[in-house]
Amino acid sequence: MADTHVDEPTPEVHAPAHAGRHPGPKEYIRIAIILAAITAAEVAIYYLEGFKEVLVPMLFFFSFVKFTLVVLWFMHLKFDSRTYARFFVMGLAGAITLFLIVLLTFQVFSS
Amino acid sequence: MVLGLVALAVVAVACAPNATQSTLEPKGPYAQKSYDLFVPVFWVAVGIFVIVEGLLLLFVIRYRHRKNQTARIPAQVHGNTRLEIAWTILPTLILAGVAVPTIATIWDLAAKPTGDVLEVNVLAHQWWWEFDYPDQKILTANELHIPTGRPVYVTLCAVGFGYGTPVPSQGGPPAPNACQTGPPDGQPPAAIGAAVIHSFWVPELAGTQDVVPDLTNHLTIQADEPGVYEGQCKEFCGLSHAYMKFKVVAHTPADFERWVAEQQAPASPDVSGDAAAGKEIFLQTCTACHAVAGLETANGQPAIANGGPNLTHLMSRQCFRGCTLEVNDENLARWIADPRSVEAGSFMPDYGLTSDQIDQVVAFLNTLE
Amino acid sequence: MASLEHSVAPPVSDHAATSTGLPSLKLAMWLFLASDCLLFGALISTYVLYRGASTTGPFPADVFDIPFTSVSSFVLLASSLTMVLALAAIQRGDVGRSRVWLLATALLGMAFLGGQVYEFTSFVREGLTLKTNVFGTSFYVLTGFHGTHVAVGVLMLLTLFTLSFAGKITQDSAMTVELVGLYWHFVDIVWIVIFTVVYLIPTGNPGAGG
Amino acid sequence: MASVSVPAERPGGLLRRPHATTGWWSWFTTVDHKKIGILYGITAFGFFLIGGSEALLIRVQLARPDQTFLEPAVYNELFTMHGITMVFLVVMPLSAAFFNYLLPLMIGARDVVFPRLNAFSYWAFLFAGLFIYSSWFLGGAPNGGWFGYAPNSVTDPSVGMTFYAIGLLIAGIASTVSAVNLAVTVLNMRAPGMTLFRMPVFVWMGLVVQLLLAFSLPVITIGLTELLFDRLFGTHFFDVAAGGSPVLWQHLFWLFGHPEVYILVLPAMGIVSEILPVFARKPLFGYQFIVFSGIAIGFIGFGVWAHHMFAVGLGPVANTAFAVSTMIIAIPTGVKIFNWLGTLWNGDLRFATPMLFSIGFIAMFVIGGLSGVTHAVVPSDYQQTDTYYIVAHFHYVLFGGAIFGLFGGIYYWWPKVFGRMLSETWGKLNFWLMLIGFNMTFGPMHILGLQGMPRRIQSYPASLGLSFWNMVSSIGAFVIAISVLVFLINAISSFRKPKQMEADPWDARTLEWATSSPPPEYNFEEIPVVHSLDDLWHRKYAETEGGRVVPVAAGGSGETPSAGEHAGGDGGAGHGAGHAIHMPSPSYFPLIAAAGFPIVGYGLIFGRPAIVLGLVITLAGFFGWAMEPSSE
Repeated sequence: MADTHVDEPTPEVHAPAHAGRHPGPKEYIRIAIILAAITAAEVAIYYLEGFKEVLVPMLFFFSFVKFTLVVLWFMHLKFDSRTYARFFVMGLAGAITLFLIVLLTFQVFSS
Repeated sequence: MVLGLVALAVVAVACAPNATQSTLEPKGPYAQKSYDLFVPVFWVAVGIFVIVEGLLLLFVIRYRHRKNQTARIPAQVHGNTRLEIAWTILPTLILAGVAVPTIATIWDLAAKPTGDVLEVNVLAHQWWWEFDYPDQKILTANELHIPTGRPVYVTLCAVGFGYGTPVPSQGGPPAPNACQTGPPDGQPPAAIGAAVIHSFWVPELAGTQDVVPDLTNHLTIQADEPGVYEGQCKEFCGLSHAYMKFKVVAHTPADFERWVAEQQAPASPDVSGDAAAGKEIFLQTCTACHAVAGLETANGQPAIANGGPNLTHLMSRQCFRGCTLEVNDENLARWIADPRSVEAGSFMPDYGLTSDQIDQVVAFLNTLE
Repeated sequence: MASLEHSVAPPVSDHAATSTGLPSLKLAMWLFLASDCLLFGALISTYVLYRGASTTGPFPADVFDIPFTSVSSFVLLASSLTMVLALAAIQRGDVGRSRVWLLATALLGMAFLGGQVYEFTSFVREGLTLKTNVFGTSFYVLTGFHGTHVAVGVLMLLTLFTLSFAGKITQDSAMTVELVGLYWHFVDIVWIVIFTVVYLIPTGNPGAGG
Repeated sequence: MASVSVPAERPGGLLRRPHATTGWWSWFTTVDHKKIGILYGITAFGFFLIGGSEALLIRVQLARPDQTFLEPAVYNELFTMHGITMVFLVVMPLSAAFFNYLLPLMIGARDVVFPRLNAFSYWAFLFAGLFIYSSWFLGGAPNGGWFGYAPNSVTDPSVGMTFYAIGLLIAGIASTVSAVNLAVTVLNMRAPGMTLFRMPVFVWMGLVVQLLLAFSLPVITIGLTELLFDRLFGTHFFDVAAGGSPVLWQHLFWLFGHPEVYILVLPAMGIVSEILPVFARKPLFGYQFIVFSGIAIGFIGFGVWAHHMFAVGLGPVANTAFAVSTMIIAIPTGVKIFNWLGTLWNGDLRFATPMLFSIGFIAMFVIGGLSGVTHAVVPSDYQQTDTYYIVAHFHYVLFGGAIFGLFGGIYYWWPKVFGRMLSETWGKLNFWLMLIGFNMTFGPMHILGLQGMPRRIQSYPASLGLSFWNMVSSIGAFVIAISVLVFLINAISSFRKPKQMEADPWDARTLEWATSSPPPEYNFEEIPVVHSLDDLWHRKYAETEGGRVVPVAAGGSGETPSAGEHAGGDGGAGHGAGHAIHMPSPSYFPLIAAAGFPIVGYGLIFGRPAIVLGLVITLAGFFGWAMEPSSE
């Protein structure tokens, strides 16, 4: 488990609570515009005939990008201590792995 | 002391005189495969047990603080990396040795047997077993008859109360190898009733296989010698789970053919005396759930099994009520008089028959040979 | 209900040093969100298992109104933006602007919830209820759980908004806003997954898995 | 840190703030981790007596074949409640009792990080237990097994399984909150110098268990919610006719259920890892390896759940994969056992009662572990699954393992908690009776299972030939009961002795023994500064150049350097003899907030108004809580 690698500052030297840079409003707005654009694209390829073959992988890709942007920028994981990220990734990766295995045993993806 | 207990246990298992449902006495090749894995793994476990508990005992005795001994502070040893590596790798090797035959046997047991195979559909009800022989067109309950020396490939289906098992003579059985998990076309979901999970287990013939409502499971059993083998539902299935047993009766191939012929015959329509009166009562009440091949209701309709066991050859069976009661007049009368006092939560209704009527029904049942 | 407990964490500013150097409340919030991943993981996989397993209609394709839900998705994404803007404002000490953005976030959240209520009622009118089939069962419970999370978030946002008038939200309490923000964005990312998995990815034939 | 904040005189709000930290009423408002730990312990022990009585009734029924002492309906309720009680209301909260009491002391903290949240967890747990038990009087107890397999748990007409689902949901909220609280406590509240690898193994196991809880409970929360919706609102999650899947329930249950096994047994492993070195007078052998194997067990523990489902029909691929993962988890478990043996090797072993229980733990756990490996041999498991062989196996793990370890812990820390020793005479009697009774009860179950006795059967016919060992097992159960009685006598009579216990009666190694017995409300007058693993030991003993260990002259280098001398001290609380330490004030609100949950639960079963009432109470509790400063 990743928590064993929690950064261990010597007790005398405490890292400040808000290490790192927080992006400003302009950057937030830029991210939001990207998110909106991706969402528009998602809906668009849903309706466009030409994307039938690659629809599902593309939707997953877009979803993944949106997810990552929100987590890294709006939730500041890109700028905050890695410890938070380790916790979150533990939960997220755990959830994805475990439930993919569960669904595999039901052969959900074979049809 | 612990060692003594385990030694005692081993001895006791070895000479258990009268366990009739034991996993330790395989009577067919499929049970033998499980047993052949269990025994070596058991002895490996015993070996590790003896080493570990032996070391524990040795240290406890050797390094105990003696009464008159002066206080001693032992060397402060923090560990030993080489030892750590050794006791990580050694168990890994042992387990790898166990894993190989385990995996081979998993796949072996999962394969469908080929060649001359008898197929039987097993329908698990709360709380009794129904056995449907699609090729022989036989429907029976609580006793699974099989020929010796021939693999029997069972298809396991869990069904709920109200599930009408088609009688072979009228439209055929459910297709083999697939359980009917949804309602028949055009019928409401309630038509298959509320099935629960059971588990089909004849320890002397094979390991268990769960009977799950949304799955069609299979299991192969085989008996080498003629005899009666005890079976029981192993997965908790509600109020009377403890009373959901069955018997597997293994015949020589010739005897099995004879049994098949007997079971295929319809019941004799001609009865007289008490039995005739009992037949009338049976047609008015019991046929709501129970079928008897060859018997027609007043309006000329055949009696269809609709939740209860097919009784066509009841008298050829040794037991009923999940094979926990012997088939005899006294038990049948008690059962008909008040099913729920005999079986907690029974789905069989009490029709409030008088004791004379019950005797007549029992007389009729006695004609179903 | 499981989402309520974090809202009760005392809004103390976490100036005292900790062993990891990280504020305890924020660490707790991230651990809680990690735990919540498995909650939604279980719900979403239930939905994936059941989306095509119904024995009777209506099926997903019969009821989904993608343009409408897309608008809902935009609304929720926009609320994430207003949330970070509220946080940025309070970190600068601009209580007034932060208050406005908090209110905007809450209103967008309520708009999303309103959309969900509208969606649910129109689905019910089309014959899809919680009891109709396994699609209805798993769809309502998944989106309902998410909606409950949104509702709890709106409650927290409105509480912050109200407290700001009592002078209780200052630059020192930026941590409180940040925590609510983390929760809010989490609800947003869950919706990003739901929008894709539940609404956009087409279902196979009714009755066939997947 | 929430536990130390600026004192401010405030007028009371809706309710006047409670101030008393003594007297019976203070137990209802306390936020002190030590009092909450004691509350957890007493409550769990109460449930232990109830769950044990249920087991005795079961054993009476099974003592002889064809008995009718208990009818099936009651029998099913009893074995279900026995399982739920022992897992959720005994071993989990008893472990929580130790974690609550000891984690802050062992890491040199004054309290957990969120003291009121801690109180809330306790009350929610207590109400969950009382809620489930109230079902006996309100229409019937849960009767579908602790595993509650659908669809039987859905279709059963009695109200019991609804109580099960709601009660466990409430207990789940309590445990999730507590898990986050304690995990953050361990990560963030450590005394200066207490790096992760200077933490006692018990603290490590505490951290691993909290993470296991945090990641496994949400899964069962969804499972229980789906079960509850099927029962109450007519949904079709587990309804086969509508396309639902009972197997999904099994996945959701065991995805939680297997990590749960480690949630139950890792605390005991931690306790044993503390006790062995003290009574062997040498450090734990292979500290890092024990820690890493504990983490590995926790991690792999998430990947083995389907070994509970080998007979379900998942297919040979799944069965192969889970057989292998199950075998792998035996490796770190073995590493722990060998390291404990290494700790005993060349020690100066003193067999006080805690040590006896710890050695008993190792001896019994080895048996449970080995029988566990036989389950991984899938074809062999086809025979053993759902038989008494399994019952034997998990009792060797959870009773021979967890309960033995926890009893060891009770004897070991009793003087710390209550300032009085438990009697060694009674203690040894307690141990030997329990060891004998335990092996008499559960040893024969291996044989019974192999001879074909399925689990959860209310009766068995004499013709199966199972009568002899069942009788032995039933007699053994009463021997265990006597041993528990001996413990009760021991516990009660200890309170008749005067309270005069030195801080460190066992010559121990960890920080909780550095403060008085019982510890003051603020734990440490001055926050200790930690220089090594087993810090207390190193304050008492030094190693000469020849490698000989000699006691440090009394009061020598054993003076506690205070954190106040360091920049990163505990908010200026380091100086002075307690009077300058601000502890969090007691509060009503955790109790009030938790009290709403069971009322909502009753509302779901008996009528809507109670739902509203419960929600209002809970929300009011949270609101008052949020408005209340943590200390004043």
